[in-house]
Amino acid sequence: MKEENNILKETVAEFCDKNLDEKKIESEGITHGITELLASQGFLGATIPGKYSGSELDNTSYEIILEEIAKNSPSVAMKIFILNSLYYPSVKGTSAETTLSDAASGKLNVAVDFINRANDIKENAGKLSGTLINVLGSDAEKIILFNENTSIISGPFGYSDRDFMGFRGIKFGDITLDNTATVLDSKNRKGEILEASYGPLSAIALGMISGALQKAIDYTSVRKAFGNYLKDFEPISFRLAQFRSTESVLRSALYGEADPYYVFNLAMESIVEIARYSVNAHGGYGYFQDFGVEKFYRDAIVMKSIFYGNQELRKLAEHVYSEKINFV
Amino acid sequence: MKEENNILKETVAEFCDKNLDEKKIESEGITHGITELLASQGFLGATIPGKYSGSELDNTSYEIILEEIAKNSPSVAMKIFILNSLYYPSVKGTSAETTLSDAASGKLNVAVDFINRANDIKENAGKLSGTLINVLGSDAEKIILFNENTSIISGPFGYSDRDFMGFRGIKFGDITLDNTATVLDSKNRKGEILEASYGPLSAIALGMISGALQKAIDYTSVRKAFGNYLKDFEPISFRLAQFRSTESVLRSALYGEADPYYVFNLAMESIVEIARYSVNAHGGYGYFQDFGVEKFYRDAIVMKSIFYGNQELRKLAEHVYSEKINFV
Amino acid sequence: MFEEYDEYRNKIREFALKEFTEEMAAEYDRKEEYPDELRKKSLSLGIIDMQNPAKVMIAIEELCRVDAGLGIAVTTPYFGSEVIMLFGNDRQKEILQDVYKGKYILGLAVTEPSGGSDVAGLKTTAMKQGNKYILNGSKMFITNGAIADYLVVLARTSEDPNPHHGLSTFLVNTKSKGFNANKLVDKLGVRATNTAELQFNNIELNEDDLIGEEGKGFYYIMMFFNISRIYVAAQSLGIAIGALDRIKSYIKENDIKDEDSMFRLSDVGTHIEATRQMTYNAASYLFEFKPKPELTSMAKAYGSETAVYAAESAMEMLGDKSLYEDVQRIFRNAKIMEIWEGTSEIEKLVIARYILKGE
Amino acid sequence: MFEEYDEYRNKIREFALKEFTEEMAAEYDRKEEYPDELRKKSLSLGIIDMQNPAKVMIAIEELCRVDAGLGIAVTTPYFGSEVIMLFGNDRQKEILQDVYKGKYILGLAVTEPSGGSDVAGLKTTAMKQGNKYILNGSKMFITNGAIADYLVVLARTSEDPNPHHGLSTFLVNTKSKGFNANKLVDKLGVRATNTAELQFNNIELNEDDLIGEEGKGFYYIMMFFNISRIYVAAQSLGIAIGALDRIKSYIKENDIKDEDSMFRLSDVGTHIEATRQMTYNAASYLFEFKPKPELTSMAKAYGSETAVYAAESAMEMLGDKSLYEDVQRIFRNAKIMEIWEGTSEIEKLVIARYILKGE
Repeated sequence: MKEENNILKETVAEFCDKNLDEKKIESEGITHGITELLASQGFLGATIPGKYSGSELDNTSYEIILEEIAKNSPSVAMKIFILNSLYYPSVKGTSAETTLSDAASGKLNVAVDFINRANDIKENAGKLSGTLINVLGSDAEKIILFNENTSIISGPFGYSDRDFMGFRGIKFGDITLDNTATVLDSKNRKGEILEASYGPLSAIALGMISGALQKAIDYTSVRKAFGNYLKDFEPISFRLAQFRSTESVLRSALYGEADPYYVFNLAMESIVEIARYSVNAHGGYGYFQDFGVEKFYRDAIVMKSIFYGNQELRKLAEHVYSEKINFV
Repeated sequence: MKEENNILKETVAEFCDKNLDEKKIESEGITHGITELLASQGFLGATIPGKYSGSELDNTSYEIILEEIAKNSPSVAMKIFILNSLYYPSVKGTSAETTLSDAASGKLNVAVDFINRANDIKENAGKLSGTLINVLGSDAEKIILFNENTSIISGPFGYSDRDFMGFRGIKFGDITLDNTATVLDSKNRKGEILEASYGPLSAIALGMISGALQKAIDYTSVRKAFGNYLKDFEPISFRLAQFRSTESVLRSALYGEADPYYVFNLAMESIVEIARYSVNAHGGYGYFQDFGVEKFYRDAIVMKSIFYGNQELRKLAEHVYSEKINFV
Repeated sequence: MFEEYDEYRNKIREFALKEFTEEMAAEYDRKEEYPDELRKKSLSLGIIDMQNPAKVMIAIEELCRVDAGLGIAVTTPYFGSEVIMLFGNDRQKEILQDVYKGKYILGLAVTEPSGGSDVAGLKTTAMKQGNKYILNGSKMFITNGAIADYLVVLARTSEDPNPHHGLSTFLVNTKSKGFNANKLVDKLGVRATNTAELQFNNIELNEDDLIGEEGKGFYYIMMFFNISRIYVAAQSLGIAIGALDRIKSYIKENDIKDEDSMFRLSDVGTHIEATRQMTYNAASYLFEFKPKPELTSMAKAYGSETAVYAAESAMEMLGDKSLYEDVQRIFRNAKIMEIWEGTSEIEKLVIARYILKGE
Repeated sequence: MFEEYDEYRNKIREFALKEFTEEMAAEYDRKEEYPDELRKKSLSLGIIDMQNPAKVMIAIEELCRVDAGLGIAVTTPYFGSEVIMLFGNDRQKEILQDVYKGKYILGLAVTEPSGGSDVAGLKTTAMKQGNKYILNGSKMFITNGAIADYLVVLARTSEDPNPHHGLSTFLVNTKSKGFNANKLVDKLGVRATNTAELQFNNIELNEDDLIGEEGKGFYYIMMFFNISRIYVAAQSLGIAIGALDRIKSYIKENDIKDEDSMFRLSDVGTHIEATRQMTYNAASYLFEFKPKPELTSMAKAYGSETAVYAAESAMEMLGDKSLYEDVQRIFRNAKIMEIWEGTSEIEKLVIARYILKGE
């Protein structure tokens, strides 16, 4: 990794250390204050053009930011990802492009309904009514909808919160629409947008793997059982060491020449197991929010549930076989 | 990967295609003719200095050669590895260094007893008697012994062959000693030599993973069952695609900036599963030598059995925890 | 020996389906509170029969199948009762009867902040002074800790070079002076159960608070764990079947046909069948007083992995739909199975020891 | 229902330990030859009792535990006999008696070069001409193919839109004109068994060579596989226990204490216990004529994975010592379990279908 990247990595790590209280974020959400801090550091609008108050960073820098922040708070990393990898490409070149200014400077809360389970949404001359189910970022003022077209809807909305399993820093719930929607694009760009996001998603996953694992390595270095450190027990330290191998290989591949498809796939195939075992290594303490490790397990399975299903695996298989497959 | 590396890769692949009959090697061994061909191409003495008829290649080139050859014949790759990564560093700077000339040009068959189960070997004024058990390359004329010192023993030896589970191209058996041994070094260099070999070993493992997987992908692309191609069955193509992800990430890490320790570890943790499933994807045919896939499964487990045990995992854990661990 | 209970099993299943509504399960999960009215209702309906371990096991399985948080809450007020049943004096057994009647809630306090699975290394003391024992120390992760009326407490009563000796069990009234319980919150799952950290500050215990003989506590507790582990296996089995129920409904309702889902379904089902066979087989030895601890440990270790595997599979197969209440709650509940009543690490060492002993 | 056979089990174990010496196992593995003298010896000692499937299963398990190559060689000359037993005519049953007496070797020919697990897609035909059936086609991977005296052959006797219809089973004498067997060599494992590719070129079959009714062959064979799969589960169980035996010896002889080995030992032992419970449970339904095919499939699929896992674990735990004869042979033998008698892929689809059918 280049010197400048290492400096960025350290800067982000230091910022997290000082400013992100991950436990507070888990229980109280990402406050406006945190969002503004992220913006003032240039992390929030990492890839957004300078003319819209973004930092216009390259992909590697963006991924470094996501990874480092996800080590501390996957929720915050996900918020940055939603703006840069989902919202930004959705509004790019459209009439809503100018909203990026407020979004990148932390004044406007945006979301993208990529889960996209609209419940009887009716469209009448650009006017949408009905309920959007399970929107990650349901307290946003601008939400991108991937329906047949790509649309933007404007709030403020009435929304109802759900208890959410993962990424608890971000509001999650249903939105009742009674508003004007603007069609931004005549085709649904969800597919291509998600495809371009495998790198950034892998960076978040890698950060989560790294964060969970580091907690387990730290804990097993100081905690004793039966008169020995936990790390002195081979089944524990061997397993954590093997996970660190996976983490390290993934990182080298992500910032190296590997196909992001493949990196994402291996990250998704390892993340839950690593997070789960990192919880286990903490014994009973791992089960409590206070130790900051169980959130990685929750966030990991939510990430898989949202971003990695049958469709992604079909795409992966077709990528590997270099042809369209008629699955049975 | 650089252009020159890609050219080398293609050259080696072409060479294998034309000259290595992997089935014949499995049943008849690596003949003198093959060894000479490897030497004439400069593959045999890949890293050995030019003054000893070697090619003096850099590490990346060496690993590319190992990987490409292992895709076809892990035995041949192992033979090159034994010369370059075990024999060469053992004789380097010693009186036996000049043997490299003949070794790199294919005239002298060398081996290293890294399994090292000497059976009542007695030393009397540099004269060794007794039996070396399980020597990979038991038909060699020069064998390095890692006992308390690093020694070289000279043949030709009387040796008895064993049926060997893996790397069948290389002779495997016991050697009865009644000969003069020369002490090359006053300390056993086995540890540091093996440590330096994690990269090259990973390259062989990667080639094996790649070779097995490619056979499975090819087979499932053309073979039909129940009226569909095997690849049309998700559990088959998904799994193979996931293995290709692992392969691809490992390759990027090996030739990138990753710690070879970690690459080797992940390769060892995946190789048997990938080789096993590649056999399975061939149905009944996979169980027969003729399809060229079961050898990867045999070679994979042998590689793990020889190079990846409790000691390596302890080293890995200490590497991760950056300290000496008092294992329970 | 379990087939005769089919009718009882159906009764439990009906109770769970009727009482453990999604609203109630979600509410107690959110509030992280103990559902005391469910405990009373289950008693009044005769759901719990602590005299018959086979029935207890079936109840645990069927209740946890619907919701593990509520299921464990309903079956856990008796936690530790086997120790009293087997070794207690008359007064203690009377208290136990009151537990069974619903008057009191019981708990077991073994684990300590520094200890985890290392029972013999515990630091709580109950040293004798005259005809009293003075209890001092602290306990961690104690189920029912902040709601129990009585606790079975393991403490050191004498220093002995062998750390397994010198431990004793007591029945401690939580109204005693010097008792303090601090409810632990923000658990990942089983949030309808109560978990607490306890402090004992010079609690005075009488001689008849001692359960069984002084110095035998370690062995009593190990014997208890041999029994309670089978109940954890049953919890795991129930959770895993519950996850499979959701996967099946999802497949049927959405007419899922892809082979990847079929394979996952098959793997989950096979793991459950293996867990079921191992659990009931181990239980049949245990409940006939011919325990084979290695079989119990196998059932517990394997079963807890199965619960987690089934729950994670449900999450992944349902995709974003899993984010709705019930599946994600199953996921959060399952994890504790690998942790309590002996982590899987401990089980595996026990199992290895037995395998090496066998011929 | 299996405990009464403890004595029989001991007898088998003694036979295997005495006869399956390392020298003999290694020799037949190397030569890739069928050990006919062992077959005769096993018959003379009454090792095989095809009338009693429970005993067959125990024999398979205990013989494969010592060496799967020889164990399968000894128990496979009867392969396909259930088809004759259940559906054969008197002449066929007489031949079967001669098989049991050791005069003949039997085999079953279902799989085809293009077919693999797709039984209904087979291409071999036995079309009727007058009062003869004319057998044409080829078969692949046929156990005993080149040494059998008689083969139970599945062939298409009529074209039917439903590919499951129109198939019939025949008892074919391998001395028939037009029969050709090509022994397949260089197998990974179970090299003491004979495997062949067969050609049928206009073999004339009489009407009394037909087994059972014309057109019901597919169902006979599926019924047979429901039985034979449990025997594969028993092979797997035996192989896995054999691998565990070697791990245990290695640990004891070398005084291995590291916890990583203990964990691996525990995991292998737990998987074996799960396989044992599932296999015997499925067998108890099957042998009482209340088959539960999903339980058999689970036992087969899970068992084969366990055999491979145990064998690989033995290789890895013994490290370079595993390169000696017996452990590496176990490793090579184990793999076939996941392939023959229905690959694990097929089993899993069967299992999924049953799980979705259940309530």
